[in-house]
Amino acid sequence: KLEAPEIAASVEPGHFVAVAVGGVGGGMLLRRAFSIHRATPNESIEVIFASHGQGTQWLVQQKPGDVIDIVAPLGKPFALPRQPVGCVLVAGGYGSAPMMMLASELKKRGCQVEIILGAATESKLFGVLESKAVADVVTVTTDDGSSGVRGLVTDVLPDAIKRTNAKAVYACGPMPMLKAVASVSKEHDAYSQCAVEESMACGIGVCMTCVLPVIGDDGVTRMVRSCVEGPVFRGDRVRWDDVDTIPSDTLGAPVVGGH
Amino acid sequence: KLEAPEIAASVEPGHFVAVAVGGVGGGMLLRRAFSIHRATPNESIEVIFASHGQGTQWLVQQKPGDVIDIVAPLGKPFALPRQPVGCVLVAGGYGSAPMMMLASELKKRGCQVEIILGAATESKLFGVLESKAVADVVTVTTDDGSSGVRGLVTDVLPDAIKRTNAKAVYACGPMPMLKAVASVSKEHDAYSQCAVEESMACGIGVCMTCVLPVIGDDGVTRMVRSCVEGPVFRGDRVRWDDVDTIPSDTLGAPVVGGH
Amino acid sequence: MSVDLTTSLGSLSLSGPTATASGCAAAGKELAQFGDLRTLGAVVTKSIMKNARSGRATPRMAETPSGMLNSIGLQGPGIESFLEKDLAWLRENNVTTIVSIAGNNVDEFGELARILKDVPGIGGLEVNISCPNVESRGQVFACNPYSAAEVISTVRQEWTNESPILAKLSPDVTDIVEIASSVVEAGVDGVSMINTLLGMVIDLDKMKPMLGGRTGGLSGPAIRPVAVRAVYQVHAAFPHLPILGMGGIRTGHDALEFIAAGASAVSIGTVVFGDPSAPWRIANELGQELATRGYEKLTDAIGAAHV
Amino acid sequence: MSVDLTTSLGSLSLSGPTATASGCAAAGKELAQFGDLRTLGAVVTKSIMKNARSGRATPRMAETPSGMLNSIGLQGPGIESFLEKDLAWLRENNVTTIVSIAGNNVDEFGELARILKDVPGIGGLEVNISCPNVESRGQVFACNPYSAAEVISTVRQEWTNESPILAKLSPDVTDIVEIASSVVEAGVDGVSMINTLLGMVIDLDKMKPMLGGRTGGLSGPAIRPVAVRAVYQVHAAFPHLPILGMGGIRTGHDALEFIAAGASAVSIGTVVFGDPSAPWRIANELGQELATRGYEKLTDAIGAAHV
Ligand SMILES: Cc1cc2nc3c(=O)[nH]c(=O)nc-3n(C[C@H](O)[C@H](O)[C@H](O)COP(=O)(O)OP(=O)(O)OC[C@H]3O[C@@H](n4cnc5c(N)ncnc54)[C@H](O)[C@@H]3O)c2cc1C
Ligand SMILES: Cc1cc2nc3c(=O)[nH]c(=O)nc-3n(C[C@H](O)[C@H](O)[C@H](O)COP(=O)(O)OP(=O)(O)OC[C@H]3O[C@@H](n4cnc5c(N)ncnc54)[C@H](O)[C@@H]3O)c2cc1C
Ligand SMILES: Cc1cc2nc3c(=O)[nH]c(=O)nc-3n(C[C@H](O)[C@H](O)[C@H](O)COP(=O)(O)O)c2cc1C
Ligand SMILES: Cc1cc2nc3c(=O)[nH]c(=O)nc-3n(C[C@H](O)[C@H](O)[C@H](O)COP(=O)(O)O)c2cc1C
Ligand code: FES
Ligand code: FES
Repeated sequence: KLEAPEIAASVEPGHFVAVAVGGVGGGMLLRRAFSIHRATPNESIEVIFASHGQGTQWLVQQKPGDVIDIVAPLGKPFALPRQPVGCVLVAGGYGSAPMMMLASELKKRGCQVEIILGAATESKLFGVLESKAVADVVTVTTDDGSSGVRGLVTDVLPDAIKRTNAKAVYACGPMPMLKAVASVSKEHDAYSQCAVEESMACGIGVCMTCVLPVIGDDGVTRMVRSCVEGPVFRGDRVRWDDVDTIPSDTLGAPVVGGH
Repeated sequence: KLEAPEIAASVEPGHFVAVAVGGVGGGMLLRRAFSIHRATPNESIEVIFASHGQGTQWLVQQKPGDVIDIVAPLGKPFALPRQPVGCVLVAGGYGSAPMMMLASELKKRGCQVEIILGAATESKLFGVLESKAVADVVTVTTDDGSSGVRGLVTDVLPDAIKRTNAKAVYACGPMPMLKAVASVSKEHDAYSQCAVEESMACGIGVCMTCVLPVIGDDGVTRMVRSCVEGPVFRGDRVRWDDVDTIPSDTLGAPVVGGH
Repeated sequence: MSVDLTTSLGSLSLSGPTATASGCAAAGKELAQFGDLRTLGAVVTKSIMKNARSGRATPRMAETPSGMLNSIGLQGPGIESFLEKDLAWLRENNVTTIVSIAGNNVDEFGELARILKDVPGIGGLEVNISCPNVESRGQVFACNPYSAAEVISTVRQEWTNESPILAKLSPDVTDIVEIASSVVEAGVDGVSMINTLLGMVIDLDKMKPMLGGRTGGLSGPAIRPVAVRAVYQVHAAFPHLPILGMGGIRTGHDALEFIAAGASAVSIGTVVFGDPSAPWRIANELGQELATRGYEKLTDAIGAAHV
Repeated sequence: MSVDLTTSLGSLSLSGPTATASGCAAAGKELAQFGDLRTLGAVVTKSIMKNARSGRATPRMAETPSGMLNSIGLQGPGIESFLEKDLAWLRENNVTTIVSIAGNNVDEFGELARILKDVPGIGGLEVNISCPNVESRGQVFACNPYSAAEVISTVRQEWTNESPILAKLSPDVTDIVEIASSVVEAGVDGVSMINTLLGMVIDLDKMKPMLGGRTGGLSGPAIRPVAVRAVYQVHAAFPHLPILGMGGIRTGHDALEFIAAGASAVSIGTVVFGDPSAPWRIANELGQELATRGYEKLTDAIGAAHV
């Protein structure tokens, strides 16, 4: 929970925050990106994070009251429907972080909202109770069946889409999940909005590290920056199978050296 | 104040401690050296330090209860006289750190002990009260006269030596002070023991960064490691004027490249 | 007493001592929200090539101790789009702009110079010769005195206006003074140094190099001592050659090290990723560092650590 | 399941994967209080020269971001005293010892090899060619393929016993594979890499280079990506050439990066200054890193990041 009055006011679901780690003179130069979980205007913003490597381990050690250096809000938030249509929100692991804010935003607009939370196992699930508070229906899946339905979020997604006659599916989580959600949504003629997670050096659009192949309105594939043109992308526009490659038909491919 | 039961037991006056700074994954690789101020066997050791650069600034920020990684005791301590002779202890700034321990050690042996504490200004004086508790006489000097006698420690040293008919003078502080103390002592036929402060990479004798020109028993000048063969040296053996140079008559001089 | 921080790179005068580093500020626009670009010495744009270029596959970066590795692969829109969109924006906003160019072969550098020479709003050219020469088995131009000189003399011939040509040097050479002298002979107006060091990080879970491009360029404070050394050596050899210094500058203190080593101005690169306002902050800190040391003008401190 | 961490450098078999780095452990004695030297792969001694040598003026070090700069200047007692005191002690204590030698010219290297070849208790020779050749304007042997080869072939001729000769390579070159191949042709048994990078820190209060030697060698985690890249390149070019890898190794994870890049064993240098028990700790951590990845023998992981 980070106190940041000015910033909180302007946060929308899908925005992320870039957090400096390691302290001054520390060996870590780059900020860590986290989806904004909750923003209380004129007060604070909250994130949910998993202790992963050096930076998040440092964050875990910080005590309440310690000052944290952040840049936010960053990125393009989720696009919201104009009509009060049915929506399904799909989250994998800490991918649930932005979903509660999104859900209540959608409810405000009169949308019917279902949330699907998936994880490898129960301990990796985040925000189940919170979800139940905001969504009409919440379905939980775990790979090992330790909680909810045994299986993947995409196993239960089709029914959810049908139940809500969803026009929009929102997803945040690991790439394979996003890919699956995007295709399932397409099959059911629902727009999908996927928040991707590419490693980022700057988070503000100046370094070009966070790119992935995305098809533009002109049908041309470009390596697009997920920090400023994302992290939320239309699921039908991302070339999921080609992530971490340069598709040969990408503008400016093939590559020749240089850095 | 550092809790270090095992270490404290074996500490002698003049020993130093090497403290890791910046935390794991931090950008600072090298330990910081501090004279051991007080050692309470089976309990703790204490140091006095001035906030100087990045490392000491980090140390200042540590809270009671935080775990600090140290290596100690290191270095050669002050050599103590066998007879109960008169002794004068001269300290500049935080150079007073090891002096109280030394003073009480000397008192135990029945020596008469005078302490001279000098600094640029009052705020840079350390341990005046503590000194008065252990020493027979304490004289304070400051360059600006803000406390005690206006002037340098060496202005009052001769009288102190005469008063105590001192056979041994112990000094800890900046190089110029050590140099002056060494020569004054020599004029008054007193042995001087000077604790030098050379920047150290390893503190354990393996890297050769902490050297200064010292004359050996064989009359030959060598570049000697102050971390293991010091930090305490006989004042009449250090070539004070040649510190930070390689005197041409040093064993192995002159230098040709390489690192 | 406030210090005069104006400086110059050959015929280009700079209103401030700090510039962005090529590839670390795109074409400036994204940084505008963090400060007034007109108060910077210059914006040095991401190296632009003749044609659009997709760059290398991801992952493109790895964090390293006090540094980072990148293998962007010169992703960019190509010169035409750059002129229409990026340079136009910079010109409209009166930003002092140094355009960085890169080519796959000597001719491409020449073409780019020809295209750019009559374009208004260009304060100077930074020729990024620290990229592979496709026509000599991908050897980096800047790693060979002859190729380096060839590129510069070709650009020199095309470049018919008096704004300075800077050669961007690579530290991955046995003798950087040799490279510097070859570009000086080829008629360069100044040098930018240093570019990144070739490095690699291995992903031990995938058991292969972490970056899509396998190797990448090491930047950040980790390489600062190498950069300061390089600037010092080149300034010692060519005391009158303007140097735009860079490599791990994080504070005004760091910046002054480069100035004292012989740089006339500095570029801030990797540190911008962690602190987007760094170019402005560092300029202020540099002013304070100079003031506490009794300098009235930054230019008096250039090369001060020599003698 | 405990992993087999034994390895070898040519004909020299090592009981552990970690060695000390030359100049970072003196002649081992001082480290003995922090662990059993016999359990280390080897102690690589501080480069010894023919005659006693005072080294450079102080200050000899400067801390840098995630690294340090040193200009010790090869201070040492000379070969005679080294044999009597240091090597004798190592032999008595049954420590696997790799003796590092350095010379001011080619002949001195040859002399040292001749003196050492019949001395018992030497597991191998590390030839530190990363030092200046007094007879060619102080150019570092390792920065010139011909001088590098000249030193190695001279040592090779003198070295009439089968323990391995390792050439210590400098990263301050345009093409480290070129240097590696020149020493391979000269008959080296393996290479140690990397030595320090030439760097400088400026003391802004004295307004001159901080180190007595002006420039110094950059070491520590800051340079690790450069070292891993160099090891990877040389292993790719010479898959069967034994490599003793080093450069900023702080953890078992770091060590495994070097092994995966192609090193058969690693040396721990600068990190020892902050953690004297590092050579032992890192060996343990390396065992765990290998175990979690399903390796039974360290030797199976050598070069694993290639392909
Ligand atoms: C837009 C966005 C939103 C995110 N939201 C969350 C969230 O809400 N909760 C959460 O726990 N994590 C989130 N992540 C992932 C989070 O950024 C990484 O877990 C974190 O950076 C790991 O840092 P580290 O120092 O612990 O790991 P290290 O391995 O030490 O990091 C080394 C470098 O790699 C980068 N990196 C490592 N893992 C990732 C990753 N998975 N994604 C991106 N960069 C990575 C780091 O930023 C750093 O630059 C998000 C990432 C992005 C891009
Ligand atoms: C034997 C010995 C005893 C000491 N006792 C004390 C003491 O009791 N109280 C105290 O306040 N200080 C003492 N010092 C000095 C203390 O070690 C330095 O003040 C401290 O290292 C500064 O670290 P920093 O990170 O703040 O400065 P930085 O400038 O960030 O340090 C950078 C590097 O330079 C070295 N360095 C910087 N200044 C000094 C210095 N004056 N002496 C040696 N190395 C230096 C540091 O160790 C570090 O490796 C002692 C030094 C030595 C060698
Ligand atoms: C992500 C990234 C991209 C870069 N792209 C370029 C480039 O396109 N052209 C160029 O000349 N240098 C490029 N550089 C090198 C920087 O301009 C700079 O020379 C180098 O990073 C050292 O400075 P620093 O340590 O302050 O980053 C790039 C550096 C980084 C980190
Ligand atoms: C203080 C110091 C002294 C060194 N002395 C030598 C030496 O005498 N001979 C040598 O071959 N390398 C020497 N080196 C280089 C190291 O052996 C090693 O190659 C380099 O420091 C990189 O490893 P590291 O980052 O683990 O220290 C020295 C390094 C340091 C820091
Ligand atoms: S992270 Fe730098 S451009 Fe996206
Ligand atoms: S500090 Fe390393 S030898 Fe003294």
